[in-house]
Amino acid sequence: MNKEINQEMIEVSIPHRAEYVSLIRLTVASIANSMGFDIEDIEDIKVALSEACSNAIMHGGCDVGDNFLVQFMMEKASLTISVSDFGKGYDKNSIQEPKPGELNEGGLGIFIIKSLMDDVHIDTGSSQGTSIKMIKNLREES
Amino acid sequence: MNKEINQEMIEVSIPHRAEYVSLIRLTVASIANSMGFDIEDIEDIKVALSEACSNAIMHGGCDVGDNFLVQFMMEKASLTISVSDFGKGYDKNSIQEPKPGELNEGGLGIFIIKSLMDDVHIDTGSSQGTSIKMIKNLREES
Amino acid sequence: MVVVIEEESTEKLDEYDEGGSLLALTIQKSYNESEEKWILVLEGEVDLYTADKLKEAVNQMLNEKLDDIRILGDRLDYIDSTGLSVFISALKKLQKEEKNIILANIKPSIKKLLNITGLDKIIIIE
Amino acid sequence: MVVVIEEESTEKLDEYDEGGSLLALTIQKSYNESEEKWILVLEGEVDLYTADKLKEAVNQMLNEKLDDIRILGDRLDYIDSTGLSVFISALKKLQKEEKNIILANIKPSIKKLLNITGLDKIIIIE
Ligand SMILES: Nc1ncnc2c1ncn2[C@@H]1O[C@H](COP(=O)(O)OP(=O)(O)O)[C@@H](O)[C@H]1O
Ligand SMILES: Nc1ncnc2c1ncn2[C@@H]1O[C@H](COP(=O)(O)OP(=O)(O)O)[C@@H](O)[C@H]1O
Repeated sequence: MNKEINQEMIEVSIPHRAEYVSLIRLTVASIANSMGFDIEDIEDIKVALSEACSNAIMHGGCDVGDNFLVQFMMEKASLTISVSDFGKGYDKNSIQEPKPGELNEGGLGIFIIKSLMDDVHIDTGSSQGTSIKMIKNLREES
Repeated sequence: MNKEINQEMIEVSIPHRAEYVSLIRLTVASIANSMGFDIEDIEDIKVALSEACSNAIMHGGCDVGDNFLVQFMMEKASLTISVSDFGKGYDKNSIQEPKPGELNEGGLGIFIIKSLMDDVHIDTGSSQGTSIKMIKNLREES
Repeated sequence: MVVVIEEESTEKLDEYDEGGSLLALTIQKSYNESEEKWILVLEGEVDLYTADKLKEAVNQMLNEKLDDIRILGDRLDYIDSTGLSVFISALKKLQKEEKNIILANIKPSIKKLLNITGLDKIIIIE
Repeated sequence: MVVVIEEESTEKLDEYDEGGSLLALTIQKSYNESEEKWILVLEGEVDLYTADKLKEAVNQMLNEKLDDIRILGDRLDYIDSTGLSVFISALKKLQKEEKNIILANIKPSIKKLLNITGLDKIIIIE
Protein backbone atom coordinates (compact mmCIF):
# COMPACT_ATOMS: atom_id res chain seq x y z
CA MET A 1 0.00 0.00 0.00
CA ASN A 2 2.59 2.46 1.11
CA LYS A 3 4.89 2.07 -1.86
CA GLU A 4 7.35 4.86 -2.22
CA ILE A 5 6.52 7.60 -4.65
CA ASN A 6 9.53 8.79 -6.56
CA GLN A 7 7.88 11.54 -8.50
CA GLU A 8 4.99 13.79 -7.71
CA MET A 9 3.44 16.49 -9.79
CA ILE A 10 1.66 19.72 -9.01
CA GLU A 11 0.10 21.63 -11.87
CA VAL A 12 -1.18 25.19 -11.79
CA SER A 13 -3.19 26.76 -14.58
CA ILE A 14 -3.37 30.51 -14.30
CA PRO A 15 -4.53 33.53 -16.34
CA HIS A 16 -2.04 35.56 -18.38
CA ARG A 17 -2.03 38.37 -15.85
CA ALA A 18 0.87 40.09 -14.14
CA GLU A 19 -0.83 40.12 -10.76
CA TYR A 20 -0.70 36.33 -10.50
CA VAL A 21 3.06 35.96 -10.85
CA SER A 22 3.47 36.58 -7.13
CA LEU A 23 1.08 33.72 -6.41
CA ILE A 24 3.27 31.41 -8.49
CA ARG A 25 6.31 32.57 -6.53
CA LEU A 26 4.50 31.83 -3.28
CA THR A 27 3.62 28.37 -4.56
CA VAL A 28 7.10 27.46 -5.71
CA ALA A 29 8.71 28.83 -2.54
CA SER A 30 6.51 26.56 -0.51
CA ILE A 31 7.18 23.54 -2.73
CA ALA A 32 10.94 24.10 -2.84
CA ASN A 33 11.02 24.69 0.89
CA SER A 34 9.26 21.44 1.67
CA MET A 35 11.67 19.62 -0.67
CA GLY A 36 14.59 20.88 1.37
CA PHE A 37 16.09 23.55 -0.88
CA ASP A 38 17.98 26.22 1.02
CA ILE A 39 17.13 29.91 0.99
CA GLU A 40 19.58 30.79 -1.77
CA ASP A 41 18.24 28.08 -4.07
CA ILE A 42 14.66 29.02 -3.29
CA GLU A 43 15.34 32.62 -4.28
CA ASP A 44 17.01 31.45 -7.49
CA ILE A 45 14.03 29.28 -8.36
CA LYS A 46 11.58 32.08 -7.59
CA VAL A 47 13.37 34.49 -9.89
CA ALA A 48 13.78 31.97 -12.72
CA LEU A 49 10.14 30.92 -12.59
CA SER A 50 8.97 34.54 -12.43
CA GLU A 51 11.01 35.36 -15.54
CA ALA A 52 9.40 32.48 -17.41
CA CYS A 53 5.91 33.50 -16.30
CA SER A 54 6.58 37.14 -17.19
CA ASN A 55 7.62 36.01 -20.67
CA ALA A 56 4.49 33.91 -21.11
CA ILE A 57 2.38 36.89 -20.08
CA MET A 58 4.28 39.60 -21.99
CA HIS A 59 5.38 37.79 -25.12
CA GLY A 60 3.01 34.83 -25.44
CA GLY A 61 0.48 37.01 -27.21
CA CYS A 62 -2.41 35.31 -25.48
CA ASP A 63 -5.64 36.79 -24.24
CA VAL A 64 -5.63 37.72 -20.55
CA GLY A 65 -8.64 35.45 -20.29
CA ASP A 66 -6.56 32.47 -21.46
CA ASN A 67 -4.53 30.49 -19.01
CA PHE A 68 -0.98 29.23 -19.11
CA LEU A 69 0.34 26.18 -17.35
CA VAL A 70 3.00 25.76 -14.69
CA GLN A 71 4.02 22.22 -13.81
CA PHE A 72 6.14 21.24 -10.84
CA MET A 73 7.76 17.83 -10.89
CA MET A 74 9.12 16.92 -7.50
CA GLU A 75 11.70 14.18 -7.41
CA LYS A 76 13.98 13.12 -4.58
CA ALA A 77 16.96 15.07 -5.86
CA SER A 78 15.50 17.69 -8.15
CA LEU A 79 12.66 20.02 -8.97
CA THR A 80 11.66 20.35 -12.62
CA ILE A 81 9.40 23.25 -13.55
CA SER A 82 7.72 23.72 -16.92
CA VAL A 83 5.97 26.88 -18.03
CA SER A 84 3.84 26.44 -21.13
CA ASP A 85 1.83 29.05 -22.93
CA PHE A 86 -0.28 28.35 -25.95
CA GLY A 87 0.74 31.56 -27.63
CA LYS A 88 2.59 32.59 -30.74
CA GLY A 89 6.02 31.24 -29.89
CA TYR A 90 9.19 32.77 -31.29
CA ASP A 91 12.28 32.06 -33.31
CA LYS A 92 15.04 31.08 -30.89
CA ASN A 93 17.78 31.91 -33.41
CA SER A 94 16.73 35.53 -33.54
CA ILE A 95 17.35 36.03 -29.82
CA GLN A 96 20.72 37.45 -28.79
CA GLU A 97 22.40 37.09 -25.42
CA PRO A 98 22.84 40.34 -23.53
CA LYS A 99 26.31 41.88 -23.98
CA PRO A 100 28.18 42.59 -20.74
CA GLY A 101 28.69 46.30 -20.08
CA GLU A 102 25.90 47.31 -22.45
CA LEU A 103 22.79 48.84 -20.99
CA ASN A 104 19.82 47.07 -22.48
CA GLU A 105 16.42 47.03 -20.83
CA GLY A 106 15.34 43.87 -22.57
CA GLY A 107 16.69 40.41 -23.23
CA LEU A 108 17.71 39.58 -19.66
CA GLY A 109 15.00 37.08 -18.76
CA ILE A 110 16.15 33.90 -20.46
CA PHE A 111 19.77 34.73 -19.66
CA ILE A 112 18.89 34.98 -15.96
CA ILE A 113 16.93 31.71 -16.05
CA LYS A 114 19.90 29.90 -17.58
CA SER A 115 22.24 31.40 -15.01
CA LEU A 116 20.15 30.45 -12.00
CA MET A 117 18.92 26.98 -12.94
CA ASP A 118 20.95 23.81 -13.48
CA ASP A 119 19.37 22.86 -16.77
CA VAL A 120 17.03 24.69 -19.16
CA HIS A 121 15.22 23.50 -22.30
CA ILE A 122 13.06 25.70 -24.48
CA ASP A 123 10.54 24.31 -26.90
CA THR A 124 9.20 27.00 -29.22
CA GLY A 125 8.78 28.01 -32.80
CA SER A 126 7.32 30.95 -34.65
CA SER A 127 3.77 29.61 -34.65
CA GLN A 128 3.55 27.14 -31.80
CA GLY A 129 3.32 27.96 -28.14
CA THR A 130 6.37 28.16 -25.93
CA SER A 131 7.30 25.66 -23.27
CA ILE A 132 10.30 26.28 -21.07
CA LYS A 133 11.53 23.54 -18.76
CA MET A 134 14.00 24.31 -16.01
CA ILE A 135 15.62 22.01 -13.51
CA LYS A 136 17.14 22.72 -10.11
CA ASN A 137 19.03 19.95 -8.35
CA LEU A 138 19.12 19.62 -4.60
CA ARG A 139 22.67 20.01 -3.32
CA GLU A 140 24.25 17.03 -1.66
CA GLU A 141 23.99 17.32 2.07
CA SER A 142 27.39 18.08 3.51
CA MET B 1 -8.16 44.72 -26.65
CA ASN B 2 -8.59 45.56 -23.02
CA LYS B 3 -12.10 44.22 -22.65
CA GLU B 4 -13.10 43.58 -19.11
CA ILE B 5 -12.80 40.07 -17.81
CA ASN B 6 -15.68 39.08 -15.56
CA GLN B 7 -14.49 35.65 -14.64
CA GLU B 8 -11.05 34.21 -14.23
CA MET B 9 -10.03 30.73 -13.29
CA ILE B 10 -7.06 29.24 -11.48
CA GLU B 11 -6.74 25.49 -11.35
CA VAL B 12 -4.42 23.48 -9.14
CA SER B 13 -3.87 19.76 -9.51
CA ILE B 14 -2.17 18.24 -6.51
CA PRO B 15 -1.30 14.81 -5.09
CA HIS B 16 -3.54 13.16 -2.49
CA ARG B 17 -1.10 13.96 0.31
CA ALA B 18 -1.71 15.65 3.63
CA GLU B 19 1.42 17.76 3.41
CA TYR B 20 0.05 19.71 0.43
CA VAL B 21 -3.09 20.99 2.12
CA SER B 22 -1.12 23.89 3.60
CA LEU B 23 0.00 24.87 0.09
CA ILE B 24 -3.64 25.02 -0.98
CA ARG B 25 -4.40 27.25 2.00
CA LEU B 26 -1.55 29.53 1.06
CA THR B 27 -2.89 29.72 -2.49
CA VAL B 28 -6.46 30.48 -1.54
CA ALA B 29 -5.42 33.05 1.07
CA SER B 30 -3.50 34.90 -1.59
CA ILE B 31 -6.34 34.69 -4.12
CA ALA B 32 -9.01 35.75 -1.63
CA ASN B 33 -6.81 38.54 -0.36
CA SER B 34 -6.28 39.98 -3.80
CA MET B 35 -10.03 39.81 -4.43
CA GLY B 36 -10.65 41.99 -1.40
CA PHE B 37 -11.99 39.51 1.14
CA ASP B 38 -11.37 40.57 4.73
CA ILE B 39 -9.39 38.57 7.26
CA GLU B 40 -12.41 36.84 8.76
CA ASP B 41 -13.67 35.69 5.37
CA ILE B 42 -10.21 34.56 4.33
CA GLU B 43 -9.93 32.41 7.44
CA ASP B 44 -13.39 30.94 6.77
CA ILE B 45 -12.41 30.10 3.20
CA LYS B 46 -9.11 28.56 4.30
CA VAL B 47 -10.84 26.27 6.77
CA ALA B 48 -13.63 25.24 4.38
CA LEU B 49 -11.22 24.47 1.56
CA SER B 50 -8.91 22.54 3.90
CA GLU B 51 -11.84 20.43 5.06
CA ALA B 52 -12.73 19.59 1.47
CA CYS B 53 -9.11 18.74 0.62
CA SER B 54 -8.75 16.62 3.76
CA ASN B 55 -11.87 14.69 2.74
CA ALA B 56 -10.55 14.11 -0.78
CA ILE B 57 -7.29 12.82 0.70
CA MET B 58 -8.77 10.76 3.56
CA HIS B 59 -11.98 9.45 2.07
CA GLY B 60 -11.48 9.62 -1.69
CA GLY B 61 -9.73 6.28 -1.65
CA CYS B 62 -7.26 7.37 -4.29
CA ASP B 63 -3.62 6.49 -4.62
CA VAL B 64 -1.26 9.08 -3.10
CA GLY B 65 0.31 9.20 -6.55
CA ASP B 66 -2.99 10.37 -8.08
CA ASN B 67 -3.92 14.01 -8.10
CA PHE B 68 -7.09 15.80 -7.18
CA LEU B 69 -8.24 19.08 -8.61
CA VAL B 70 -8.92 22.43 -6.96
CA GLN B 71 -10.54 25.11 -9.11
CA PHE B 72 -10.85 28.75 -8.14
CA MET B 73 -13.36 30.84 -10.05
CA MET B 74 -12.85 34.52 -9.38
CA GLU B 75 -15.78 36.77 -10.16
CA LYS B 76 -16.31 40.39 -9.21
CA ALA B 77 -18.52 39.59 -6.26
CA SER B 78 -17.71 36.01 -5.38
CA LEU B 79 -15.17 33.24 -5.21
CA THR B 80 -16.29 29.76 -6.20
CA ILE B 81 -14.03 26.87 -5.26
CA SER B 82 -14.45 23.30 -6.46
CA VAL B 83 -12.58 20.31 -5.08
CA SER B 84 -12.85 17.21 -7.22
CA ASP B 85 -11.36 13.83 -6.56
CA PHE B 86 -11.71 10.90 -8.88
CA GLY B 87 -12.18 8.47 -6.03
CA LYS B 88 -14.89 6.16 -4.81
CA GLY B 89 -17.51 8.73 -3.87
CA TYR B 90 -20.09 8.12 -1.16
CA ASP B 91 -23.77 7.95 -0.43
CA LYS B 92 -24.88 11.38 0.75
CA ASN B 93 -28.00 10.00 2.43
CA SER B 94 -25.96 7.86 4.79
CA ILE B 95 -24.19 10.89 6.26
CA GLN B 96 -25.63 12.35 9.45
CA GLU B 97 -25.17 15.86 10.73
CA PRO B 98 -23.26 16.11 14.01
CA LYS B 99 -25.54 16.37 17.04
CA PRO B 100 -24.91 19.37 19.30
CA GLY B 101 -23.56 18.43 22.70
CA GLU B 102 -22.40 15.01 21.55
CA LEU B 103 -18.70 14.36 21.39
CA ASN B 104 -17.94 12.81 18.04
CA GLU B 105 -14.53 12.92 16.47
CA GLY B 106 -15.82 12.49 12.94
CA GLY B 107 -18.45 14.05 10.74
CA LEU B 108 -17.58 17.69 11.34
CA GLY B 109 -15.95 18.53 8.00
CA ILE B 110 -18.95 19.00 5.71
CA PHE B 111 -20.91 20.63 8.52
CA ILE B 112 -18.12 23.19 8.98
CA ILE B 113 -17.91 23.85 5.23
CA LYS B 114 -21.65 24.52 5.07
CA SER B 115 -21.44 26.81 8.09
CA LEU B 116 -18.58 28.90 6.75
CA MET B 117 -19.45 29.24 3.09
CA ASP B 118 -22.45 30.96 1.51
CA ASP B 119 -23.43 28.12 -0.77
CA VAL B 120 -22.31 24.50 -1.03
CA HIS B 121 -23.11 21.82 -3.62
CA ILE B 122 -21.87 18.26 -3.45
CA ASP B 123 -21.83 15.96 -6.43
CA THR B 124 -21.10 12.39 -5.44
CA GLY B 125 -22.38 8.86 -5.52
CA SER B 126 -21.22 5.50 -4.31
CA SER B 127 -19.06 4.76 -7.34
CA GLN B 128 -18.22 8.10 -8.91
CA GLY B 129 -15.74 10.63 -7.63
CA THR B 130 -16.73 13.48 -5.38
CA SER B 131 -16.90 17.11 -6.39
CA ILE B 132 -17.70 19.74 -3.81
CA LYS B 133 -18.39 23.29 -4.90
CA MET B 134 -18.43 26.11 -2.37
CA ILE B 135 -19.13 29.77 -2.87
CA LYS B 136 -18.15 32.77 -0.78
CA ASN B 137 -19.63 36.16 -1.65
CA LEU B 138 -17.78 39.40 -1.14
CA ARG B 139 -19.58 41.58 1.38
CA GLU B 140 -20.98 44.85 0.14
CA GLU B 141 -18.65 47.69 0.99
CA SER B 142 -20.18 49.73 3.74
CA MET C 1 0.94 10.69 47.13
CA VAL C 2 0.72 12.85 44.09
CA VAL C 3 3.04 11.97 41.29
CA VAL C 4 4.80 15.01 40.01
CA ILE C 5 5.73 14.96 36.40
CA GLU C 6 8.09 17.51 35.00
CA GLU C 7 8.54 17.35 31.32
CA GLU C 8 9.49 19.75 28.63
CA SER C 9 9.67 18.69 25.07
CA THR C 10 9.60 20.36 21.73
CA GLU C 11 8.66 18.52 18.63
CA LYS C 12 8.93 20.08 15.24
CA LEU C 13 7.48 18.48 12.18
CA ASP C 14 8.87 21.02 9.81
CA GLU C 15 10.25 24.48 10.01
CA TYR C 16 10.01 27.14 7.40
CA ASP C 17 11.79 30.45 7.22
CA GLU C 18 10.19 33.78 6.46
CA GLY C 19 10.48 33.43 2.72
CA GLY C 20 8.95 29.98 2.67
CA SER C 21 5.75 31.09 4.31
CA LEU C 22 4.63 27.59 5.16
CA LEU C 23 4.20 27.01 8.84
CA ALA C 24 3.98 23.59 10.34
CA LEU C 25 3.38 22.75 13.96
CA THR C 26 5.52 23.16 17.05
CA ILE C 27 4.37 21.52 20.26
CA GLN C 28 5.66 22.28 23.76
CA LYS C 29 4.28 20.44 26.73
CA SER C 30 5.01 20.67 30.43
CA TYR C 31 3.18 19.84 33.64
CA ASN C 32 2.59 22.71 36.00
CA GLU C 33 2.61 21.42 39.59
CA SER C 34 1.10 24.42 41.32
CA GLU C 35 -1.77 24.75 38.85
CA GLU C 36 -2.07 20.96 38.57
CA LYS C 37 -2.51 21.26 34.84
CA TRP C 38 -0.75 20.32 31.66
CA ILE C 39 0.44 23.37 29.76
CA LEU C 40 0.47 22.85 26.02
CA VAL C 41 1.91 25.55 23.79
CA LEU C 42 0.89 25.18 20.16
CA GLU C 43 2.62 27.19 17.47
CA GLY C 44 1.74 27.03 13.79
CA GLU C 45 -0.94 25.05 12.05
CA VAL C 46 -2.91 21.96 13.01
CA ASP C 47 -4.24 20.25 9.92
CA LEU C 48 -4.44 16.80 8.37
CA TYR C 49 -0.65 16.74 8.09
CA THR C 50 0.23 17.80 11.62
CA ALA C 51 -2.77 16.49 13.62
CA ASP C 52 -1.16 13.09 14.21
CA LYS C 53 1.74 14.72 15.98
CA LEU C 54 -0.66 16.59 18.23
CA LYS C 55 -2.63 13.41 18.92
CA GLU C 56 0.56 11.63 19.91
CA ALA C 57 1.61 14.41 22.25
CA VAL C 58 -1.81 14.60 23.91
CA ASN C 59 -2.04 10.82 24.32
CA GLN C 60 1.38 10.75 25.91
CA MET C 61 0.40 13.49 28.33
CA LEU C 62 -2.87 11.88 29.37
CA ASN C 63 -1.26 8.48 29.76
CA GLU C 64 1.26 10.00 32.09
CA LYS C 65 -1.28 11.98 34.07
CA LEU C 66 -4.96 12.44 33.36
CA ASP C 67 -5.32 16.08 34.27
CA ASP C 68 -6.58 19.38 32.85
CA ILE C 69 -4.85 20.60 29.72
CA ARG C 70 -4.37 24.33 29.34
CA ILE C 71 -3.56 25.19 25.75
CA LEU C 72 -1.82 28.47 25.05
CA GLY C 73 -3.00 29.50 21.61
CA ASP C 74 -1.24 32.86 21.15
CA ARG C 75 0.77 31.46 18.27
CA LEU C 76 -1.69 28.90 16.99
CA ASP C 77 -2.41 30.20 13.50
CA TYR C 78 -4.76 27.59 12.20
CA ILE C 79 -6.79 24.58 13.21
CA ASP C 80 -9.56 22.65 11.49
CA SER C 81 -11.70 19.58 12.17
CA THR C 82 -8.69 17.27 12.08
CA GLY C 83 -7.31 19.19 15.07
CA LEU C 84 -10.66 19.50 16.83
CA SER C 85 -11.00 15.71 16.63
CA VAL C 86 -7.86 15.40 18.73
CA PHE C 87 -9.40 17.64 21.38
CA ILE C 88 -12.65 15.70 21.26
CA SER C 89 -11.05 12.34 21.83
CA ALA C 90 -9.00 13.81 24.68
CA LEU C 91 -12.18 15.27 26.18
CA LYS C 92 -13.76 11.82 26.24
CA LYS C 93 -10.96 10.62 28.50
CA LEU C 94 -10.81 13.81 30.55
CA GLN C 95 -14.53 13.99 31.29
CA LYS C 96 -14.41 10.64 33.10
CA GLU C 97 -12.21 12.29 35.71
CA GLU C 98 -14.08 15.59 35.54
CA LYS C 99 -11.10 17.21 33.94
CA ASN C 100 -11.20 19.54 30.99
CA ILE C 101 -9.41 21.37 28.21
CA ILE C 102 -8.84 25.09 28.60
CA LEU C 103 -8.04 27.14 25.52
CA ALA C 104 -6.34 30.47 26.21
CA ASN C 105 -5.64 33.38 23.88
CA ILE C 106 -6.98 31.87 20.69
CA LYS C 107 -7.55 33.78 17.48
CA PRO C 108 -11.11 34.94 16.59
CA SER C 109 -11.24 32.56 13.61
CA ILE C 110 -10.56 29.61 15.89
CA LYS C 111 -13.12 30.83 18.40
CA LYS C 112 -15.62 30.97 15.54
CA LEU C 113 -14.92 27.34 14.69
CA LEU C 114 -15.52 26.32 18.30
CA ASN C 115 -18.84 28.19 18.27
CA ILE C 116 -19.99 26.53 15.08
CA THR C 117 -19.18 23.06 16.29
CA GLY C 118 -20.61 23.66 19.77
CA LEU C 119 -17.25 22.84 21.35
CA ASP C 120 -17.31 26.22 23.09
CA LYS C 121 -19.98 24.74 25.38
CA ILE C 122 -17.70 21.90 26.44
CA ILE C 123 -14.19 23.28 26.34
CA ILE C 124 -13.31 26.25 28.56
CA ILE C 125 -12.28 29.29 26.55
CA GLU C 126 -10.29 31.95 28.38
CA MET D 1 21.09 78.74 -7.69
CA VAL D 2 20.32 75.19 -6.67
CA VAL D 3 16.71 74.16 -6.80
CA VAL D 4 15.76 72.43 -3.63
CA ILE D 5 13.06 69.86 -3.94
CA GLU D 6 11.46 68.44 -0.84
CA GLU D 7 9.04 65.69 -1.44
CA GLU D 8 7.75 62.77 0.46
CA SER D 9 5.25 60.42 -1.03
CA THR D 10 4.07 56.93 -0.43
CA GLU D 11 2.37 54.88 -3.07
CA LYS D 12 0.92 51.53 -2.33
CA LEU D 13 -0.27 49.23 -5.02
CA ASP D 14 -1.64 46.65 -2.67
CA GLU D 15 -1.25 45.68 0.93
CA TYR D 16 -1.52 42.26 2.41
CA ASP D 17 -1.71 41.26 6.02
CA GLU D 18 0.29 38.53 7.68
CA GLY D 19 -2.10 35.78 6.75
CA GLY D 20 -2.25 36.74 3.12
CA SER D 21 1.47 36.47 2.61
CA LEU D 22 1.46 38.30 -0.69
CA LEU D 23 3.55 41.41 -0.63
CA ALA D 24 3.22 44.07 -3.24
CA LEU D 25 5.35 47.17 -3.54
CA THR D 26 5.58 50.29 -1.40
CA ILE D 27 7.58 53.22 -2.73
CA GLN D 28 8.80 56.20 -0.70
CA LYS D 29 10.79 58.94 -2.36
CA SER D 30 12.34 62.11 -1.03
CA TYR D 31 15.14 64.42 -2.08
CA ASN D 32 17.96 64.84 0.41
CA GLU D 33 19.43 68.34 0.06
CA SER D 34 22.63 67.83 2.01
CA GLU D 35 23.54 64.63 0.20
CA GLU D 36 22.20 65.99 -3.09
CA LYS D 37 20.59 62.65 -3.80
CA TRP D 38 17.20 61.16 -4.22
CA ILE D 39 16.41 58.67 -1.48
CA LEU D 40 14.16 55.87 -2.64
CA VAL D 41 12.85 53.38 -0.10
CA LEU D 42 11.50 50.21 -1.68
CA GLU D 43 9.50 47.76 0.35
CA GLY D 44 8.07 44.52 -0.97
CA GLU D 45 8.39 43.00 -4.41
CA VAL D 46 9.24 44.44 -7.80
CA ASP D 47 7.93 42.18 -10.54
CA LEU D 48 5.92 42.40 -13.76
CA TYR D 49 2.91 43.62 -11.80
CA THR D 50 4.59 46.32 -9.74
CA ALA D 51 7.43 47.45 -12.04
CA ASP D 52 5.26 50.06 -13.81
CA LYS D 53 4.67 51.82 -10.53
CA LEU D 54 8.40 51.92 -9.89
CA LYS D 55 9.06 53.18 -13.42
CA GLU D 56 6.55 55.98 -12.93
CA ALA D 57 8.07 57.00 -9.62
CA VAL D 58 11.61 57.02 -11.01
CA ASN D 59 10.59 58.95 -14.11
CA GLN D 60 8.87 61.53 -11.98
CA MET D 61 11.95 61.92 -9.81
CA LEU D 62 14.37 62.28 -12.71
CA ASN D 63 12.09 64.72 -14.51
CA GLU D 64 12.07 66.89 -11.41
CA LYS D 65 15.79 66.64 -10.82
CA LEU D 66 18.33 64.51 -12.62
CA ASP D 67 20.45 63.48 -9.68
CA ASP D 68 21.85 60.39 -7.96
CA ILE D 69 19.30 57.93 -6.66
CA ARG D 70 20.14 56.14 -3.44
CA ILE D 71 17.90 53.12 -3.00
CA LEU D 72 17.43 51.70 0.48
CA GLY D 73 16.81 48.03 -0.01
CA ASP D 74 16.51 46.77 3.57
CA ARG D 75 12.92 45.81 2.97
CA LEU D 76 13.10 45.00 -0.71
CA ASP D 77 12.22 41.31 -0.74
CA TYR D 78 12.28 40.55 -4.42
CA ILE D 79 13.24 41.98 -7.76
CA ASP D 80 13.65 40.42 -11.20
CA SER D 81 14.47 41.57 -14.73
CA THR D 82 11.31 43.65 -14.97
CA GLY D 83 12.62 45.73 -12.07
CA LEU D 84 16.21 45.77 -13.30
CA SER D 85 14.92 47.21 -16.60
CA VAL D 86 13.60 50.20 -14.70
CA PHE D 87 17.05 50.79 -13.21
CA ILE D 88 18.70 50.36 -16.60
CA SER D 89 16.54 52.92 -18.34
CA ALA D 90 17.10 55.33 -15.45
CA LEU D 91 20.87 54.74 -15.71
CA LYS D 92 20.79 55.76 -19.37
CA LYS D 93 19.48 59.16 -18.37
CA LEU D 94 21.68 59.47 -15.28
CA GLN D 95 24.93 58.60 -17.03
CA LYS D 96 24.58 61.62 -19.34
CA GLU D 97 24.98 63.82 -16.25
CA GLU D 98 27.52 61.49 -14.65
CA LYS D 99 25.03 60.57 -12.01
CA ASN D 100 24.35 57.08 -10.76
CA ILE D 101 22.18 54.68 -8.84
CA ILE D 102 23.36 53.53 -5.41
CA LEU D 103 21.85 50.40 -3.93
CA ALA D 104 22.19 50.09 -0.17
CA ASN D 105 21.49 47.15 2.13
CA ILE D 106 20.18 44.73 -0.46
CA LYS D 107 19.58 41.05 0.14
CA PRO D 108 22.18 38.49 -1.05
CA SER D 109 19.77 37.09 -3.64
CA ILE D 110 19.41 40.52 -5.23
CA LYS D 111 23.16 41.08 -5.15
CA LYS D 112 23.52 37.77 -6.98
CA LEU D 113 21.18 38.95 -9.70
CA LEU D 114 23.22 42.14 -10.14
CA ASN D 115 26.38 40.05 -10.46
CA ILE D 116 24.87 37.76 -13.05
CA THR D 117 23.64 40.59 -15.20
CA GLY D 118 26.84 42.63 -14.81
CA LEU D 119 24.86 45.51 -13.31
CA ASP D 120 27.13 45.40 -10.25
CA LYS D 121 29.81 46.94 -12.46
CA ILE D 122 27.63 49.93 -13.31
CA ILE D 123 25.44 50.51 -10.29
CA ILE D 124 27.12 51.31 -6.95
CA ILE D 125 26.39 48.69 -4.31
CA GLU D 126 26.88 49.73 -0.72
N1 LIG E 1 6.81 32.76 -23.91
C1 LIG E 1 7.26 33.47 -24.95
N2 LIG E 1 6.48 33.66 -26.06
C2 LIG E 1 6.93 34.36 -27.12
N3 LIG E 1 8.16 34.93 -27.18
C3 LIG E 1 8.99 34.78 -26.13
C4 LIG E 1 8.59 34.05 -24.98
N4 LIG E 1 9.62 34.06 -24.11
C5 LIG E 1 10.60 34.77 -24.69
N5 LIG E 1 10.24 35.22 -25.92
C6 LIG E 1 11.05 36.00 -26.85
O1 LIG E 1 12.40 35.97 -26.42
C7 LIG E 1 12.87 37.29 -26.19
C8 LIG E 1 13.88 37.31 -25.06
O2 LIG E 1 13.24 37.03 -23.84
P1 LIG E 1 13.93 37.45 -22.48
O3 LIG E 1 15.34 36.95 -22.50
O4 LIG E 1 13.09 36.97 -21.37
O5 LIG E 1 14.00 39.03 -22.49
P2 LIG E 1 12.81 40.11 -22.51
O6 LIG E 1 11.59 39.44 -21.99
O7 LIG E 1 13.29 41.19 -21.61
O8 LIG E 1 12.69 40.56 -23.93
C9 LIG E 1 11.64 38.12 -25.95
O9 LIG E 1 11.82 39.47 -26.24
C10 LIG E 1 10.63 37.46 -26.86
O10 LIG E 1 10.77 37.92 -28.18
N1 LIG F 1 -14.29 13.21 -1.02
C1 LIG F 1 -14.94 12.20 -0.41
N2 LIG F 1 -14.88 10.94 -0.89
C2 LIG F 1 -15.53 9.93 -0.27
N3 LIG F 1 -16.26 10.08 0.84
C3 LIG F 1 -16.37 11.31 1.38
C4 LIG F 1 -15.72 12.43 0.79
N4 LIG F 1 -16.01 13.52 1.55
C5 LIG F 1 -16.80 13.10 2.54
N5 LIG F 1 -17.02 11.76 2.46
C6 LIG F 1 -17.86 10.95 3.36
O1 LIG F 1 -18.64 11.80 4.16
C7 LIG F 1 -18.38 11.58 5.55
C8 LIG F 1 -18.51 12.88 6.33
O2 LIG F 1 -17.44 13.77 6.00
P1 LIG F 1 -17.08 14.94 6.96
O3 LIG F 1 -18.30 15.68 7.33
O4 LIG F 1 -16.01 15.75 6.33
O5 LIG F 1 -16.53 14.27 8.29
P2 LIG F 1 -15.27 13.32 8.52
O6 LIG F 1 -14.32 13.60 7.41
O7 LIG F 1 -14.75 13.75 9.83
O8 LIG F 1 -15.78 11.92 8.53
C9 LIG F 1 -17.00 10.96 5.58
O9 LIG F 1 -16.81 10.19 6.72
C10 LIG F 1 -17.01 10.12 4.32
O10 LIG F 1 -17.65 8.91 4.50
